[in-house]
Amino acid sequence: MKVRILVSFKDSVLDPQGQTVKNALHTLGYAAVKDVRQGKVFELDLAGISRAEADRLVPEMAGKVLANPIIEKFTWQIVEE
Amino acid sequence: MKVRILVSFKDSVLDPQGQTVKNALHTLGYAAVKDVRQGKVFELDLAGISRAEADRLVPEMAGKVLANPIIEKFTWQIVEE
Amino acid sequence: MIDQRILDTHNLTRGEFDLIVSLIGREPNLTEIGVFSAMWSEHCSYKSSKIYLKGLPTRGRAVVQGPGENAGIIDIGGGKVIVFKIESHNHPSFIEPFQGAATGVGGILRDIFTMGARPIALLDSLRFGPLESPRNRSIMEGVVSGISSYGNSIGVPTVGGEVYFGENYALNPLVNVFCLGLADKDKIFYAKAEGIGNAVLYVGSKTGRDGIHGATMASAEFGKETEHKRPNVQVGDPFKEKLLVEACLEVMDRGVIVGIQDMGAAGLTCSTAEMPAKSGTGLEIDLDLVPQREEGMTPYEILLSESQERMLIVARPDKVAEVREIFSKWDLDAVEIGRVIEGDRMKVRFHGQVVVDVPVSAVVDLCPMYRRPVAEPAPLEPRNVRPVPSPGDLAAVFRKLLGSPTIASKEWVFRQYDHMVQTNTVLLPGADAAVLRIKGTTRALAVSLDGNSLYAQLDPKTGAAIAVAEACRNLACVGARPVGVTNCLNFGSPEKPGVMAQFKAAIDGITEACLAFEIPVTGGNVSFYNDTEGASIYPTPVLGVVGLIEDVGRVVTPGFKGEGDAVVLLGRMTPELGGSEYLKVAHGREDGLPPAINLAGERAVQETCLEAAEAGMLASAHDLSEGGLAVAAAECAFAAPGRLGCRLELEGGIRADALLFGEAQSRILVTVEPALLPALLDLAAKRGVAASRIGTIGGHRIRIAVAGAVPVDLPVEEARTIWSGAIPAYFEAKES
Amino acid sequence: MKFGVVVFPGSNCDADTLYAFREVMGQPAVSLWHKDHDLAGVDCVVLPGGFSYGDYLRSGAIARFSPLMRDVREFADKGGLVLGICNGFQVLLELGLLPGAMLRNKHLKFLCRPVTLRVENDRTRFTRRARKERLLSIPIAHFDGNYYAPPETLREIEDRGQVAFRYVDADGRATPEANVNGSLNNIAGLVNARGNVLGMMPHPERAAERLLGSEDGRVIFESMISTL
Ligand SMILES: Nc1ncnc2c1ncn2[C@@H]1O[C@H](COP(=O)(O)OP(=O)(O)O)[C@@H](O)[C@H]1O
Ligand SMILES: [Mg+2]
Repeated sequence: MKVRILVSFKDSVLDPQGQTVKNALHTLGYAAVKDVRQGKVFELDLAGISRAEADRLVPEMAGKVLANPIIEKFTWQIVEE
Repeated sequence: MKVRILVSFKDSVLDPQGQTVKNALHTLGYAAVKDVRQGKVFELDLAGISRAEADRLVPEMAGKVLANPIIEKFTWQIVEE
Repeated sequence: MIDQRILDTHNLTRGEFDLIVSLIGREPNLTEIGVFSAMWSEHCSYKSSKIYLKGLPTRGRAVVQGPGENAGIIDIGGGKVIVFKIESHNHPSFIEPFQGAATGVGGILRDIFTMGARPIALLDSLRFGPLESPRNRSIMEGVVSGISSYGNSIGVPTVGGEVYFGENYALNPLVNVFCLGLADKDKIFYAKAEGIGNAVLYVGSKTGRDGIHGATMASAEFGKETEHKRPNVQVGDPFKEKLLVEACLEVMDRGVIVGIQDMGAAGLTCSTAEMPAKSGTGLEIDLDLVPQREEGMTPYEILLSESQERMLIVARPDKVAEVREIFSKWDLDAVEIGRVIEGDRMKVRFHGQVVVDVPVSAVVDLCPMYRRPVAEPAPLEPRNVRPVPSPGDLAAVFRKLLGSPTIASKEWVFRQYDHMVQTNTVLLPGADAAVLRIKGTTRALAVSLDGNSLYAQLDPKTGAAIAVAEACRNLACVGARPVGVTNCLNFGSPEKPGVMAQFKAAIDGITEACLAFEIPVTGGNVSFYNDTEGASIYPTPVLGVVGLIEDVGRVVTPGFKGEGDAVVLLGRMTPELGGSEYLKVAHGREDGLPPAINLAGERAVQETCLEAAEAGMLASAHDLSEGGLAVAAAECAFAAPGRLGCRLELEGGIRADALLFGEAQSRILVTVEPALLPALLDLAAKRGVAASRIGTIGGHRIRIAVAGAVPVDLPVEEARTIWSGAIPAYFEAKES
Repeated sequence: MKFGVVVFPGSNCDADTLYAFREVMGQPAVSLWHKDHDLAGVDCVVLPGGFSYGDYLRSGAIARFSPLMRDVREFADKGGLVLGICNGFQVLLELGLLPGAMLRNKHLKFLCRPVTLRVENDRTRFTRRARKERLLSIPIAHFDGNYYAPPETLREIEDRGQVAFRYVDADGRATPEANVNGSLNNIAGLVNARGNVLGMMPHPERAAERLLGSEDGRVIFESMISTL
């Protein structure tokens, strides 16, 4: 099973990287870009576990290791059964 | 319109960050994790452009700026009209 | 209505509230309560410590600016001044180690460049819980990478520091960061808001809801409920700060501004109140004009936000365009948010309404100062009351000490720091003090940070005095004369009489030592409330001393230089073992009394070393500290080219463990070519300093004989492997 | 020979590099602002180390769009001498003036330390004053110095002798242990096919004075000066 976890700063937290990317895109003339938030994506290959186990394990791993709950939030989905 | 662009290493490129995350997860007992790839995610707020323009602009920005085609690949999707 | 609950959440007492009411002549609104709460917090007002800090010696011929400004300033001649300061970022670094430490670096840098100085060096003093615990490891890893990410990016070298480990820091790590800047004497800037009608400009990052109540948080004890304070963590943006450094130094260099102040603790509130307070003026700002990152922010939030990388500037109206132009060159906006007004008022508008209207002096200067209850100083243990059993295998103890994280090589840490950028670093981390040449001159600056909290726990006054003495001794070892001191006093809650007793004693110790060395204290920082779940950290005074070297060609390094050189010990051997790393590592004890210090004797030893260094006599010099003579000798061998070892022979008369590992103060291990030995011994004799040849450089082993036996005899390479591998081993084990 | 050191927002070795050329090597040198379109008549363009744009997207990724980079590309296309140090090397890779890309250091930590380099090709305009196989001690300070190129590109680079320096041990062997950041083939520095553009991760400007520990970086500057 393949799962994808997206980790990004909470909305209220400053995202200097996203801001810098936005400014760069503006300089290049992409005026339509109003905001950019940058985050991390993790793709995990999981083996030998059930859907139900994934439902329990993935958020646990994400909250403990992949994201820093103090400043980050995460979402996840199964991309391949 | 909100679009999400995922940038990750090409399969041929070694991903030491992903490896480190995998090791960390193993140390914590998450044995089901067979592989981890780490990448970046960009969420762009676009204003004042049509779907067709987005279809043209987003891959252009991603290919030119957000990803380095020598080592990275990208996918993108519209997450909010 | 302001009720008790509001006062509690703002850490204000009923008495303080009543005082506010009488100062402003009415009941304050919530925003005003926020303003007072932040400015009257321990962190900003020093209300518990000020009466004691006043006793520190702050005068000196070269002092341009003593305590009270963003940083201290010392005149070093030639039209140049140095600007330096140390700051703590302990609480934020516990909550989020990476960002907490990173923003700590950002904060101290702003204190330096806001005065017109270009930051030229950073040093960091760190305390963590033992590395056996994964949590402590991850705090250390986060803190070190946070410091590295910010300092490296902004291009200020991190050239030294110290790292200690102790159980008492597990839930309250300490992150103290020191910064040194260099400026032209005629281009110093202050936080002034002079000139009625002058414009007030906001520059840097937009304001978000970050770290609201950071100042009050740093002034409160940690409990379980700290969790809810977490969303306020600030994220550092070193790139933005790099732009700010360049733009601010440019406007100052061109002389187009009147005054400037960074927004640190208590954010916009602090700068809006402090700038006019210094100039006897008032300030009026309109919050609608403040650049904001989030929507719907209240005046309370805008005023108290601790978003990073922001500055407040006062400029003449006819210069505003020029200021704007310079900032825009660096892709920064300078936004006019208000002006300097007549009278002692801080006036804040929001959506057309006046939301704060209070006397500047009340906010800045009239916070009540406390003489908190001070316990009788804890009775000191009598010297050596509990006998220390002989450890038997001294060779094994030696290995154990080399591998103790507090003594082991800190290369794992400083390799992550760019310590060379700006191309001034003459002595890299690893020497007794960092040395930076001053381009365009033959002179150099040296800096050392020191503090042994176990000593301070056992005897706060002696421990603090030793911290000053050791920092100066480190400078003497590289050939630098101390010119100024800054200090970071990390203590538990001032509301505990026992803590106040420690604090008072530590100040006494620092005062005595600074008087003995004739060096002024130019500033510092007090970090109270380092308590978690009721337990206080050991009192941890960290001293930062800056010194001057007239001839950079005469810098002395710790590494042994030549086969056959004579090894000389300056200073006396004593049987003291209390508070030593040896006692802790070999016997599991943290007791006894720290080594005694005789300040006049200490100074004589340092003067001897300095004179010999300035005469070009010394091949190497290294002070004795944790781990004593055996560890010091080993460190000199590690720093030597080609793994050069030594053969030392010590007379008996004192127990062998004390000879090898005791931490008696006022000792320096130097080496000289044999022909220069008589001259060196003469020099020492003239100052009444004990000096004796204890051995010779040679071979590739560290060999120490004591009264005929040879308790230490280890190949340099083997010893080095233990010493350099100890800290990495904790982290690699985790990675595999 | 007149040198021009480009200043990007976030560059932090620009002043050091100017100092090395002017005060240490005694050459005329000016700084070039990234927003300008003016190379000020220099004979050599230097892209210095630092963290242009904070290295936020990827090292060098945003700086390469600076207006001045068009002029630098033209200058290089005409055979002008271009040196990229550390972040400057990363910018050259992003610009495509040199092949390949940089990944994070293999241990995922910033690394600041002296390294030993072996001169691989002494016929370039940057190394002609050195001898092939000569060992140089020059410091590195970077997070993203792990050189990568696709296999066919790597083969070409090697076949054409484009590798200028490799990370080696004290005995001059290009071992895995000496490969501090994990670069393919221990590559520390690279020239383009034409030989007028050099990118290197180590900082020669930090190794130009005995006082700072090493003078080995000077041979690179001396080589460049000798070509004009
Ligand atoms: N946190 C740190 N950051 C940078 N350098 C450090 C750090 N900790 C220790 N060092 C360096 O390691 C060396 C040894 O430190 P330490 O054992 O505390 O020295 P000493 O006992 O002589 O004061 C010093 O040169 C110091 O600058
Ligand atoms: Mg020391």
